[in-house]
Amino acid sequence: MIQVLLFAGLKDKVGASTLDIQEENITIDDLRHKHLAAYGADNLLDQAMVAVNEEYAEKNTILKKGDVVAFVPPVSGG
Amino acid sequence: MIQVLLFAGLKDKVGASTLDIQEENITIDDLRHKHLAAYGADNLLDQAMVAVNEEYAEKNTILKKGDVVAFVPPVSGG
Amino acid sequence: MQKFWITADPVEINDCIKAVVRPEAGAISTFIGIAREYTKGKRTLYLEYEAYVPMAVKQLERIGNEIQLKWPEARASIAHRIGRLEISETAVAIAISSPHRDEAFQASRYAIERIKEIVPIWKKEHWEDGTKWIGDQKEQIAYKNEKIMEEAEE
Amino acid sequence: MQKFWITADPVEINDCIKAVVRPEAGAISTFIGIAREYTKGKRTLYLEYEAYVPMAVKQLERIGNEIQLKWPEARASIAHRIGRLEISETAVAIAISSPHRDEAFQASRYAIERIKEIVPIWKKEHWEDGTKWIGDQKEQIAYKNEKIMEEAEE
Repeated sequence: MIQVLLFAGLKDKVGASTLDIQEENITIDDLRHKHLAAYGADNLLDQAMVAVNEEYAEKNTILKKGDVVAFVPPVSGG
Repeated sequence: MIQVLLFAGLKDKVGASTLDIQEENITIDDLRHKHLAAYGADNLLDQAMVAVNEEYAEKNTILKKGDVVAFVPPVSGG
Repeated sequence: MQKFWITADPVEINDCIKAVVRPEAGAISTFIGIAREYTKGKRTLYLEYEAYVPMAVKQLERIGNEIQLKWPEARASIAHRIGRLEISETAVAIAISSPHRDEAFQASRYAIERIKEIVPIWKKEHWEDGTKWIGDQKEQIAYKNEKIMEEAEE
Repeated sequence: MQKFWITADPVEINDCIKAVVRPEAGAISTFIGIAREYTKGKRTLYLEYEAYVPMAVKQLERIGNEIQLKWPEARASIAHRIGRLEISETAVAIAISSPHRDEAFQASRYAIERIKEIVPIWKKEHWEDGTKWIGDQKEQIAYKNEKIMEEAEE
């Protein structure tokens, strides 16, 4: 299983802050297109950075069992 | 009478923080050479800015009765 | 002592200052971001901040490390509030100590710029007529993941 | 509320911050000068500050006015301590508020530079082997009265 974390406007659009996805050995991009396309959040996902296990990662990173992948919308702290 | 104020190293050198001088209608430069030359503080006086009644002033300013003239050594606040 | 944290409680700049004061320091530069009521004439009622907390703390620590690499004598502490903030409450507090003021000013400016680039925290404006998650403030169409990762490796 | 003052009591940055917080402000930049123990390896035991108090207050107010002319949306508050200061105690505290951070950073930097130029306050170092009034830090042989007066008229 891979856990997906969503925040801010992306969380509102998808209607959930976490999604549990039964996959492994899949790239972030592939996971996104296979499992997140249905939410109508393509623009927000395009703008998001991604992090795996709390570190920024490339979108071609291969996710392993137990990984936590976060979609990080443009930040606005400060 | 004109009151002279001295600070920091200049105060230590002259040995007083205030001097009362019986003069009026005299420039700051003239007052200095006539009344302060005896203290051996020429270098410190050269380096000092001057203020009349709490505002910076030119050294050729003419002092009037009751004026307070301050010799302001290089400042080091902050 | 804790130097980088995210909290739902009020943030006090003195906690950041205490975390960086040391005998070698002669200068402390701080930056405090507070909830502004009016932006271009539009009134904000209150703000709401959300964070990916464990990652945000790591990114704050990363900024602290970057500062120490760039200005070896500088030390940083950063706290960011989450949850609901009333007008004029502190959202972020940064304190930098260093022997002299030049590095302190540079490093505190650097810290707030980096927070706005890499720390996963989001602000939601609550106006009289609606709400909005703020983002993409620099009008970048998409984030430059590669750039951020390169910088991490420097 | 008092915005510019000289005091023999401990200086608290929050007093300066409170004096400049307002609904239009989103950024506060502060600078705190603290008594440093070691300067180039030489140990300071404590510091002593003296001021020409009424004139020093006027000069701090003047700096506040200069800031408001240069950065119309910025507001300043400055407090300076006099008397004996132990290591790490605050000598000067500056707070600048403004809608956005850029002016706040610029104005706080400006404030500390101007304090070191025009405010009649002097520092005396107390070392293990002696004391010294500090001054002429920029190694100017003589002060440039004219320059300071011209700037006042700008």
